[in-house]
Amino acid sequence: MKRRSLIKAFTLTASIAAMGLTWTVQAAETIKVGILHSLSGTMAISETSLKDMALMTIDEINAKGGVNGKMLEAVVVDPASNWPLFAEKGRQLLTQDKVAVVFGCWTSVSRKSVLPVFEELNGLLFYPVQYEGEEMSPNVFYTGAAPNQQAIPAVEYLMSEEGGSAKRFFLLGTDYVYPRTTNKILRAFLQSKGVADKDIEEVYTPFGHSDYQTIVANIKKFSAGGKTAVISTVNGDSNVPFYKELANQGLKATEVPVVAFSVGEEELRGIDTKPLVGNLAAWNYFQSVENPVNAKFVADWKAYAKAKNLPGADKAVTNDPMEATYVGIHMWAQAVEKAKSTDVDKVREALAGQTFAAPSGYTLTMDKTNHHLHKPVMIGEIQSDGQFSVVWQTEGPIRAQPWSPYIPGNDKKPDHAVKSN
Amino acid sequence: MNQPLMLTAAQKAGPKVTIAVGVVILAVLLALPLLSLLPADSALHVSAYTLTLVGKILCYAIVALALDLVWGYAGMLSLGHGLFFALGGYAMGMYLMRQASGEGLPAFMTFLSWTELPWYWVGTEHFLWALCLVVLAPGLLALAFGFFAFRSRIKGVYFSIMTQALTFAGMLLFFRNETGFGGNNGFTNFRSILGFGITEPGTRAVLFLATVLLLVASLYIGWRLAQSKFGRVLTALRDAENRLMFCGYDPRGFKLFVWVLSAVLCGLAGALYVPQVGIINPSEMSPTNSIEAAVWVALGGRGTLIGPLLGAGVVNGMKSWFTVAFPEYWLFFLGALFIIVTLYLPKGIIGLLKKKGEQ
Amino acid sequence: MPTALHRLILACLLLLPLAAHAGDAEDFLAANPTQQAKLLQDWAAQPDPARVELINSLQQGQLTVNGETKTVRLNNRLRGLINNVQASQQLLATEPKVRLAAAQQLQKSATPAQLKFLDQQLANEADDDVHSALSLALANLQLVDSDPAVRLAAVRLLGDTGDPLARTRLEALLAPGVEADAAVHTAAETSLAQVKRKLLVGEMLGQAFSGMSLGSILLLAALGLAITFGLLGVINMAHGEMLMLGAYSTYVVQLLMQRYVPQAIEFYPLIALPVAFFVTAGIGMVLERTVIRHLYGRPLETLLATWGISLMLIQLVRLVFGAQNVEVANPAWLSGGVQVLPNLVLPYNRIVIIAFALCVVVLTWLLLNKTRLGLNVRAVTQNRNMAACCGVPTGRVDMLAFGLGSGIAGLGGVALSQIGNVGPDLGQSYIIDSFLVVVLGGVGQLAGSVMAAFGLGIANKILEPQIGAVLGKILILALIILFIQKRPQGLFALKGRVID
Amino acid sequence: MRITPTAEFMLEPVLDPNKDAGSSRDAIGLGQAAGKGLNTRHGTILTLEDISVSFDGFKALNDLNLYIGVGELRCIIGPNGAGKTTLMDVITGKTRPSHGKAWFGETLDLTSMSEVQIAQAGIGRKFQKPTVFEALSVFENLELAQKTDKSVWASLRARLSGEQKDRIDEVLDTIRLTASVQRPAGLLSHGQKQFLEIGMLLMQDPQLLLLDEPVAGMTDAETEFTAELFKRLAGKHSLMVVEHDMGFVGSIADHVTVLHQGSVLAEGSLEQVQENERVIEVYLGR
Repeated sequence: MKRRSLIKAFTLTASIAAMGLTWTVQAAETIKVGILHSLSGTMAISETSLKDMALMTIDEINAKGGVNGKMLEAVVVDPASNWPLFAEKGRQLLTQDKVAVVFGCWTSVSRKSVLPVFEELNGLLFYPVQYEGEEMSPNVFYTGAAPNQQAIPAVEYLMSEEGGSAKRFFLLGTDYVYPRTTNKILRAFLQSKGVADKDIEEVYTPFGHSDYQTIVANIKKFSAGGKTAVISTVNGDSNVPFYKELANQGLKATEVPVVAFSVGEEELRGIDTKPLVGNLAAWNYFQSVENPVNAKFVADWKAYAKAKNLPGADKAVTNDPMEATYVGIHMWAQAVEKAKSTDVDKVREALAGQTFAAPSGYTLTMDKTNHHLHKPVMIGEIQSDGQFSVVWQTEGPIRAQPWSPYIPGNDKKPDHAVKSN
Repeated sequence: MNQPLMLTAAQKAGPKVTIAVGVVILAVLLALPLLSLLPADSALHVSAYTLTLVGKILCYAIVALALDLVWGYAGMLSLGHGLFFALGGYAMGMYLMRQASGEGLPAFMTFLSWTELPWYWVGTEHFLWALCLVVLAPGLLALAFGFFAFRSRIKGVYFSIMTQALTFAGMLLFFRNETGFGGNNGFTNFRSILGFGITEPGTRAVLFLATVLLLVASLYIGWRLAQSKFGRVLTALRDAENRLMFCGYDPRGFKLFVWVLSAVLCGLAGALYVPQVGIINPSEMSPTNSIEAAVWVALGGRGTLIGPLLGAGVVNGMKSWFTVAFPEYWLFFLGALFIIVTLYLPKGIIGLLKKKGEQ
Repeated sequence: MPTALHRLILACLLLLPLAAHAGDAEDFLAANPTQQAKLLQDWAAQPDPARVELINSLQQGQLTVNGETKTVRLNNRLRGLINNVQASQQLLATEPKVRLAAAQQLQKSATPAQLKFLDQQLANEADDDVHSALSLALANLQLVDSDPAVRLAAVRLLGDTGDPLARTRLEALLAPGVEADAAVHTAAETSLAQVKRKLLVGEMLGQAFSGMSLGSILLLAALGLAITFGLLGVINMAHGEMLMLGAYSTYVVQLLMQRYVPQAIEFYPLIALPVAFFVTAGIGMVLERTVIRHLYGRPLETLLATWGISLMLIQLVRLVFGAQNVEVANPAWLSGGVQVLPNLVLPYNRIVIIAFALCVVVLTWLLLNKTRLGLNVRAVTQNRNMAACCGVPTGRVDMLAFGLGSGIAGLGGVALSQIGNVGPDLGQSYIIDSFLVVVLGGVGQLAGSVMAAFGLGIANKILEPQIGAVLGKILILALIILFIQKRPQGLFALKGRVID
Repeated sequence: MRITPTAEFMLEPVLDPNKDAGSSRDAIGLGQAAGKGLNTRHGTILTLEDISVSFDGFKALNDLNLYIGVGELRCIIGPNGAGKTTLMDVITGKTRPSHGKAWFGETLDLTSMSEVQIAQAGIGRKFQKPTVFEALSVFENLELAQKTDKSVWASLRARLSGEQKDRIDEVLDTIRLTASVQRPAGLLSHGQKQFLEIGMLLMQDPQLLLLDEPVAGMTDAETEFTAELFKRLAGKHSLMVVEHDMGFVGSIADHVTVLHQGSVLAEGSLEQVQENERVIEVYLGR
């Protein structure tokens, strides 16, 4: 009978102790940096490489002597693709491990989950993935694209003569907040360009949807009515069945091009790219971009993957969110140097207007007020080797509009970060 | 089979020790929120992180207990209890969202360009109505499902598969943005509850205390049920339903009662879970979560009241530790736990302890 | 061979003024994209046999200038135009098949600039099929002809097609204020009705086919479970992982064949079938002997234990192959589809999977009903003790039956790898559907499972266009729950005295 | 296992069982033969007419007619597969006949009642294989069977009155299980389980008892005792006993029905049916 109490007491203490134990042994003169990416569960596919990229960048900074003379020390936790766990682990990083900054999150829901924690404890989060906007927290820096840095230029391209002068648009997405918001913005944008409502079709599928027969048949039917483009915000796993069905039902990219906002090099790795060739993707960075910074970046990554023996290291690729992670960490380090402190308020101030020569070939600037990067937009065509060839790009970086002017009511939102509560 | 010898032995030695241990644990649980109110530099200070983590595990323990009532006592393995848990959580979340959005619509609705609240949101700004919903939503769903299921005598495996399909359907429904519950993002960014800031240490402490009280109340209800003739009818139902019918008992009513009770307890647990962890979204309804709850019960020992609590604590405690120490091996461990418990520990940890206590 | 001669003479006449242009490739390379498009449009209006080489290499994205091969950056617009030029060129080919394909391409892509050329070609076309295809291509352009008689003929011709494009064109013609001639207007209305009817037929057939296809996939996913759950009574939650392992076996076979016998890579799915069967059957038998055999008669316990097994298998695959999806490519004979109607293409992989599913059902039925093993399996599942007394080695039979169920799941995995992702989570997305199929069909009833799978597939596909994929699925789940109320034993239930 | 459309789902019992049970007790303590609310004007407690049941074309019962009088002790015999257990299933509502009438007393239509309603109306059944609640003690088994308000709410508040406890002790004594009163029923021997199940029937106090092979697995002494018990019950209760043990049948029955291939082959005293040509043919396989 006593054992029962022992076990119970043990579990209690063990669970409490476990929280504090992660990194108790540490050198005195380091700056702790939290990494909050899922290493297990459904999102591990995408997020694991961001964790590795963050570690590589930290190594790189440390090799150059660290920040303010202190080494960076990574604290890696695994929120296991479980949204409440993101908030729990975020709190752990900020209160137990007392990290100076956190790099992490992929899905919007995970960011929404940790946001109250960061605002409550005045933490600092760098979010590296393209997203739907509609948010501007003083405790978050967004290094991925806002909708106007990805979706709108892509549609403008499709409407141009060179892009095929599309007249009708099939907006296909997985049913969650990013596709919904993006499509809402696109619809308003298309309407402002004189596209009638009957020429815009909006369809959503559930997560993990794998049977695209009906939808492809509908696209075919829709495309008979005029030059059509499909704008896909279909989420990761569903892309393979979608593209396979497209190809097998005889819809070619020359007739109905598909432009995707969630398909990058990492997603193409390990899928049969034959059916996708010729289709498009819009990002702010492609691995195939040719410039010296990128050449070094890609080479470093490949070497790092090999050295650390990461799974699939022989086929290691870089992609947009990885570049955004890389840029984010460097910018933060520069800002800490400038502020001569890791104090969140000082770093935030120092980050405004910070610049960095990024692998995309442009010098990116952190906006003075809105916590987003100015980024260039590129349209890439999928090649059979899983890489993209850039067919179009903006002349220079464009400023993010997290509060899209195409969503009613946003004109009243301030153009600087304010806490949500 | 329970050995009479063992029963008497446990009866003789049991109460004192059990009560003593129980009182100690209860005292610790009651002390935790008070300690969390101490200044942060105090040696005895309990961090908000620890408090919410333990609070979360306590909510899970209530779910385990509720599941044990239907599985351990009445023999119906539900693989859909996550649905009731989530419904309770969503009902509470509706209130919290209304609190956060003030006079206007919750943010996700303006984003869908809705201009007015859907009918099922009416009244959710009142805490009392939200509390009613916490009970009614899972309760009525359980009543409707149970009514049909028990009427046509769906039991055993079929019942498990049907409940699994039910929670799966619920998950798909709540993932849809048009359903009006925030889709994949669910509800988050809560601000206040009854006018108190949700991040205030005081609010946290009170929520934690409420969870402890609910747990104690659930234990008391479970204990009273197990002691009553109702509890014996449930056991009879589990072992020989036909015999019971020919004795003149209508099993449907008994099943329905315990099923709805269990669902309501889950709903209440969910309602306390949401303000503590700060988010509710449809993944709580995924069939995986509900199956995991079955393992808490099986590991702890089904058909006992303490077992499920123990199981929920052990598995979740290990999860917190394993996912930090060896994230890659957590699933191996959990899988092995499933197999070992079913093969070698049919009575769970409690059974093991009893056996040891007897020797 | 007067026609061939005619064509040659005509071609020569036509192209005389252009023959001098040897520098087409240089022109193209020097031009900006807009000019390139213009060039291609000109070439399409006046095809030149001398450009065949040029166009062919352009399609590959390359151009040869002065013996030097250069890569041309193309975009989708240019590729479309190149295809159109290609079709124009091919109309001059001697092979009727090539001309037919070209004419069909031109039905979609011809531009008014090509009108004159097409007119000439039509006049000289001897082959009936090509002639009618070409006249259709022409009819599309003639809708805006100034002569009402020509327009009338074109409209009538379009009415005979079931082409979705014809519908759009006719609708455009019928828009108010476009067509002045009353006769043409009426004819257009009749033609439009005709086209719509044909399109509807195509749509219905398409829906039926996609329902069948989804049904066959559900069937393949559920068939193994119909044995492990239906006959042995094991709630095999690891069934989905057997599908996943089958798909991974396919991946490994593909990888090995790529490395060692690249010449036969086209047929890797055929090799993968037996491999997947024996791999999953073997794993299934090991599991049966080590874990499941202790749990017969305790179905809920098998549920928990097999769930544990499934977690471990998923994590094992993650560690071995990585969390990423792996690449399983369709071989050429499983890519593309057959065009049945203008608006109906049946993909080869789906056709093959439907046939394969039916084959597997027939084989399973034969195995269970016509062989000694099947007899033993049925005996053991009906009365274990009695069968043991009759000298049936129950342990061995259990093991073989479980192996059979797992093996069939492995076969299903090979098929699934040809239509979707192959990743560690593959099985998870099929497990609930599989159970519903087996329960709905009636446990232990092979025929029931077949009916249930196809029924669910078709119902799903009928509901999806009406209310969307999610609501459709929820509605079907609700209907199943209600159906089970009415018939707790499923579609095909054995009646009998209930034994307590 | 079809559901009749009229079967309603109820938390409360439809037919209020006799409240004044036990007011007129006899030696073993069963109530009067035909309880209140059951109309047995014509002296028959059970009327089966033209009952047919078929399973996938196989006719388990074929136009069967059977009448059991109030207070009668009827034995049903017949070779395997004659439809004896199916007959009991029909009476207790477990199997629905494809056609035919089944009346309990003059007013209760068994074909439209659920199993629970039938049990509450006063038909008790003992299964072929002894079925008791194995995880519960002997005492608790009897307590559950006791004739009382069996609704959910009542069970939540139930307390045993002194009278009820006495009643349980009485039956314990009758079935000779007083010594094992706290043992879990699962640990009883086969014969003891048989007696416990009979004891539960006694607690239930039905007007018609259906007993499926009650003496299987009993010692000779136990069988003898059972025969005595049944004879004492008859008269005040109606009994229908299915049995293979001809010795046992001979010792208790005054009236025997022989079933064959789903219908009644012969009826009468044991001697009469044993001399019946067709019965001999069926039993001896000539």
